[in-house]
Amino acid sequence: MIKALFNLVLAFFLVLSLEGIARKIVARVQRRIGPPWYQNFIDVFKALSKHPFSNGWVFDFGVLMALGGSVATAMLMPLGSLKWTPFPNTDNFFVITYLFTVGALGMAMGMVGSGNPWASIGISRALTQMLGYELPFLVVMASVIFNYKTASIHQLITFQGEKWNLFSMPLGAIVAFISLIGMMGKKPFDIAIAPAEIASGPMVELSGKYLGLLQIMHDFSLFVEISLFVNVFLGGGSLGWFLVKFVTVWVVAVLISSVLPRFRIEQMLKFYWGVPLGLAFLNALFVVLGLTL
Amino acid sequence: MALGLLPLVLLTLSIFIYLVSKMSWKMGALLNFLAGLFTILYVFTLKVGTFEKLDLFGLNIQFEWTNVSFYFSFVSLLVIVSVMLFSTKWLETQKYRASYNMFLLMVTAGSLGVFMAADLITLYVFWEIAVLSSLLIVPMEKKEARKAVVVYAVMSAVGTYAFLYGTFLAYQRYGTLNIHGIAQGMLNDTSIGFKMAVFLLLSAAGIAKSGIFPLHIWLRETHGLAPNAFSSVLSGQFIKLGNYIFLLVLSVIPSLKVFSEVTVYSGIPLPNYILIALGNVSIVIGTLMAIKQDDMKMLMAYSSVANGGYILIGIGTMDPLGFEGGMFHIFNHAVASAVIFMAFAAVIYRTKTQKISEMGGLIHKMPVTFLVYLFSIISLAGIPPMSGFISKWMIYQALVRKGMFITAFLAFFGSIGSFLYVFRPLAGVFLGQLPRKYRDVKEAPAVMLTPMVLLVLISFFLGVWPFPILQAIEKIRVDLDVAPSFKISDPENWLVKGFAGSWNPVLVFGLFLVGFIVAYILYSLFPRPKKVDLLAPHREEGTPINIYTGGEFIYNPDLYHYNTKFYAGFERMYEKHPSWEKLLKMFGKLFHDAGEWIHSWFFEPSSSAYTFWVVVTLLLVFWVRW
Amino acid sequence: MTNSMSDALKTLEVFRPEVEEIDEREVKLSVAPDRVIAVLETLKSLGYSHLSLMTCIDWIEDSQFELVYILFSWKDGGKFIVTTRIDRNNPQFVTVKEIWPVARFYEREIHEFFGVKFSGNEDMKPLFLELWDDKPPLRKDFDPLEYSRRKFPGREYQKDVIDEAKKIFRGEING
Amino acid sequence: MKERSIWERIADNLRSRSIWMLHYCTGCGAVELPPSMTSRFDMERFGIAPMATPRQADILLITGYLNTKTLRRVIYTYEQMPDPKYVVGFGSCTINGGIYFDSYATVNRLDYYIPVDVYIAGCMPRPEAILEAFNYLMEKIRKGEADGWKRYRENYEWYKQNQIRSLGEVYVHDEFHE
Repeated sequence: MIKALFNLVLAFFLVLSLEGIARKIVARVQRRIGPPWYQNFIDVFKALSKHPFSNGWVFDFGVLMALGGSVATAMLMPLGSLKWTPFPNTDNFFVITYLFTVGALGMAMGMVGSGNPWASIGISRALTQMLGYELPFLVVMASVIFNYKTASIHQLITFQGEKWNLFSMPLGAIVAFISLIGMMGKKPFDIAIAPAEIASGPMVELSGKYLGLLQIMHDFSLFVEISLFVNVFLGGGSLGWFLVKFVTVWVVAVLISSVLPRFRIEQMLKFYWGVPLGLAFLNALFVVLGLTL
Repeated sequence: MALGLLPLVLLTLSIFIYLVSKMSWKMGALLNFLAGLFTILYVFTLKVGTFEKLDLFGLNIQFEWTNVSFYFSFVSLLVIVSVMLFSTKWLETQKYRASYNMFLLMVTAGSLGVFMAADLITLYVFWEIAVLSSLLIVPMEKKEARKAVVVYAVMSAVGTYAFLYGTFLAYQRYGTLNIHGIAQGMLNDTSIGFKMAVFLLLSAAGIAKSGIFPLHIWLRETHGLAPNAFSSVLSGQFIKLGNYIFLLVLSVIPSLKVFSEVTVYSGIPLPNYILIALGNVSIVIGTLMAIKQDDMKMLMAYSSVANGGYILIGIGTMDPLGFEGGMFHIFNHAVASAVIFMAFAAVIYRTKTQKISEMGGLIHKMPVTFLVYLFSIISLAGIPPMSGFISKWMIYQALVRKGMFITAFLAFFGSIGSFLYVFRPLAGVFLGQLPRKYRDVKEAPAVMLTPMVLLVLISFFLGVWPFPILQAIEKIRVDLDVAPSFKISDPENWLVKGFAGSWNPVLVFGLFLVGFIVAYILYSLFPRPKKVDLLAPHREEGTPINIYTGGEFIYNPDLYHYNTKFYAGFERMYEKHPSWEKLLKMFGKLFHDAGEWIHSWFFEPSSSAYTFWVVVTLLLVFWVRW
Repeated sequence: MTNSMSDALKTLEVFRPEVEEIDEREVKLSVAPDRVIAVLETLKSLGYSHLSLMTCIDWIEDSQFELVYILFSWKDGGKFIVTTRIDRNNPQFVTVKEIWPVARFYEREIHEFFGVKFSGNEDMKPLFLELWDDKPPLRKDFDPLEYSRRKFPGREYQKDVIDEAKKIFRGEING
Repeated sequence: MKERSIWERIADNLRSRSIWMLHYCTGCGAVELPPSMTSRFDMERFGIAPMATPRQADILLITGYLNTKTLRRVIYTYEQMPDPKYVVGFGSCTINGGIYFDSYATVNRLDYYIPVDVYIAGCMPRPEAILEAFNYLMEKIRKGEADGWKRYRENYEWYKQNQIRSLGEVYVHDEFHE
């Protein structure tokens, strides 16, 4: 259980500071100074310290369920090796992805419960987006699981002892990275939280501490998504190596997302169900024929 | 009381209940419920393996009570008993109350008979009882339901008569009607073609009943227009009849051994593969059509199509995990869709409309119905704390383990699509702004809520501690020796094991609770929120809605609720989709016109031409004298 | 004056308008109040179909309101400004809503800002001003400064800042 | 100025370092905001970021003259903002009515209706003045002097009575929104 709590603490501090660094990177890309790296900590605690409005018990229940779901998923996530796996017999891939959707559904219900049509439009976009990026990712993961005959993450890590999945299944890694950007809701795919079009979508009625709690929930979900990608495709190694890989994946994603404009829903779906899905099936074909590098 | 008498007693009881309901329908409904309760308790006492032979009007009926029949009767009785309790209060909205009670009991008797039948003819007889009584209940409430019942009758007729034809084929070749006898005969039969024909003909009844691809058209209108409580039985219990046929055909007749020489891909024989392909197509159709429906009951009808596809895929793989996943999904789908339809019935009982676009914000008035609906869609969509996830997890494990990537892809598409279409009524009907005309809607009566809450609690309990039902299914799997050596559930250390890793449902639920508590602690640490009253425009006129409206004053809540065309972005992508219904309607039109042409040929207006044709036909008949 | 506009003038001779040519394609016709509708209809039939503006001018000295109709023709680009004078104390006039539907809003605005009543156009609800409780604001005898001081309290300055600003501007004292 | 508890002081420090600005431009001064956000002046380095909804925002910028229609919407938005909120008045129109001092529709003094923490003089201040004002506001928040929202809550009646006096009624039915 201590490892699980360590997971939470690490997730909170690591991802918040990484987001501060991301804002710095984006600022540097736009040739301006940008906020200090600890800016997100200040934002979260400032938001938590304000006197909020609550739109009814569903609104509160939804926020609690969202945070509960993503905290539970973060506690399940192994960090790079068996030594750092909180619950070795329950870190099945499908359990993690579907427990992750508990958070998403809780947030969706809470935000629509706020009664604001902006939020419903944002949530309908977010669910459509989930349909978009989730399918190529699951097909690639199915081929990885079929290849190594196991779905438990820490066993997948040990199988990648000498060669990372990134090199043995390059197609799968590329598709997984593209859907990772969609999962994180970074720039090209932040249709659901578009501040200009739908007044920051689902977060339109979030004031004070709800905004802070949702920000923490977003951090835990970022932590889960990126560590899932790092565990499955970039092999294992000690905790230090895991953090290095985590940061590099995050920086690459931020660089890509800082220069791309926002997609529309159809464009996003056509994009995800076009090339990435094709590559995913191609990768599955290679795996079935045993052609992994 | 002997095993065979149970369905017959229920049938006579239904006549008696008809008379009682004539006097007072409340008494009739109560009696109905008690009869159901008695049956479900009696089913527990029956010993597995008792064989019973009865001859009734010269037809010898054979019953056999196996683990499979226990499991299926328990599932369907659970749904029917809760609907009977539900309709004790709900029936006041109906006109034909007495016949509703009678036919509901007949449906129970029929399905019990089907699950207990040892030979195909008794199965067919009780199958007809169940189908005919449901045919009579469906058109009871709405006028348009009459046309829908015709489509339903045709579709199930296609299925049942193909089944009957398959039975006679098997009887003519193997000399016996007993299921195990046929299975033995098929084992040592050599001609693949004949075995395949019998297999597909028998499974046609399953395809028709559980709404798999070619025969899935009737589901939308029948579920949409049937009396609300009965559509819960229709989707919760009637689909199980179809699934029983699949089980019968796929595993009671051991399809792996029977068709071992025509294996297509990773150990799955050709007929199974055909059925799985049909299951895939029905998942895609069910999900895509459900996402764009505006009528909430039709939406759930299409979700039954999709979940029927899931069950078929689960059982079709004949892989221990897939088989057990499919069987568990039968239970989950039955409970979840029964509760969802009952929740819709409660909503319609209060708001008198089925269209999502006309409703909204009902959570302020019907919170318990909202919670019941929320937990059942969590189970239907397959999300961890509820039991729906375990069955889907097993099916995914089997599909990925066998390397069937197309089916796995479609299964993932179905499960994520199910998030979308179960969320649409949640957001459109329960959340958002309450329209003016539903200002004084009250919560559904308590009698209606108790069955829903009970079913949700059962599903919740099984989600956290699935081992009782997993052991029951494991007993079935060992009976039908589908890879009996493989252990899936071991309750000692709370693990559900699969090929590719295991997981611990109690731990996952515990973690979710810990997460919830951590969230609540964080929530209560910080300043208390100021309550925003979403019902302000309803309380006193002239106060604008107090949510962010771009600085404008909005006084009319009806304008400010987003529920029509909820997934507009996604629906636009498949606007002009090929419709299977239009194809069949075109065929129907073709036959209609041909008949019209021949009809006009004979029935001339002039009497002379009419007599001429009569004479010609008579001559022809005598000349041939076959 | 383009020749098409001059023949239009010839047809309008019967109404004896005072013609005043403002620009090469712009002519002002001031007409007696009872002949305005006829002039407008003939001009519309001659192609001057676009009522681009309808407004009112307050001549407080000779206590009259001047109603101005600006018609524009898309065919030859000519612009006729038809004006008429009505009494200021009891401003009454006929609506042109039937000829140009858009006039309904113009008349509503004129009613709100000048107080002119238009018979035949009954929805005289306030269009721009919300909860207005004073004289129609665009009348010359309405003093906006006084109204502004009464309705929207301003900031009291100890010393007279404005004339000090003038001095700075004139450079008498350095700012 | 009452003594603030340790939590209050920490919270004020946090609030000063990350101000979220409501993207609701009421007048001609809003055109000065984009240049102060982009790379030359870069407001974000002080932690100031534009937010789309009043629920998430800390400061409300009144960037120009306020006529009666906009004032109603500004008051309504101000009341939708969560509590420690601040108002910054841009330009002379909010101070004393500016060039519209004698108009029948324009407000002459903003802080009769909502409490204003910082005024920026100038007939539309340039980005340097805006950043200077924001830093001054951050300093006031840190010292705890920026208590406009407390004043609004304490003498709420006085503000309401002023609003009714000038606007007649804050919420108004107009035919275009039924």
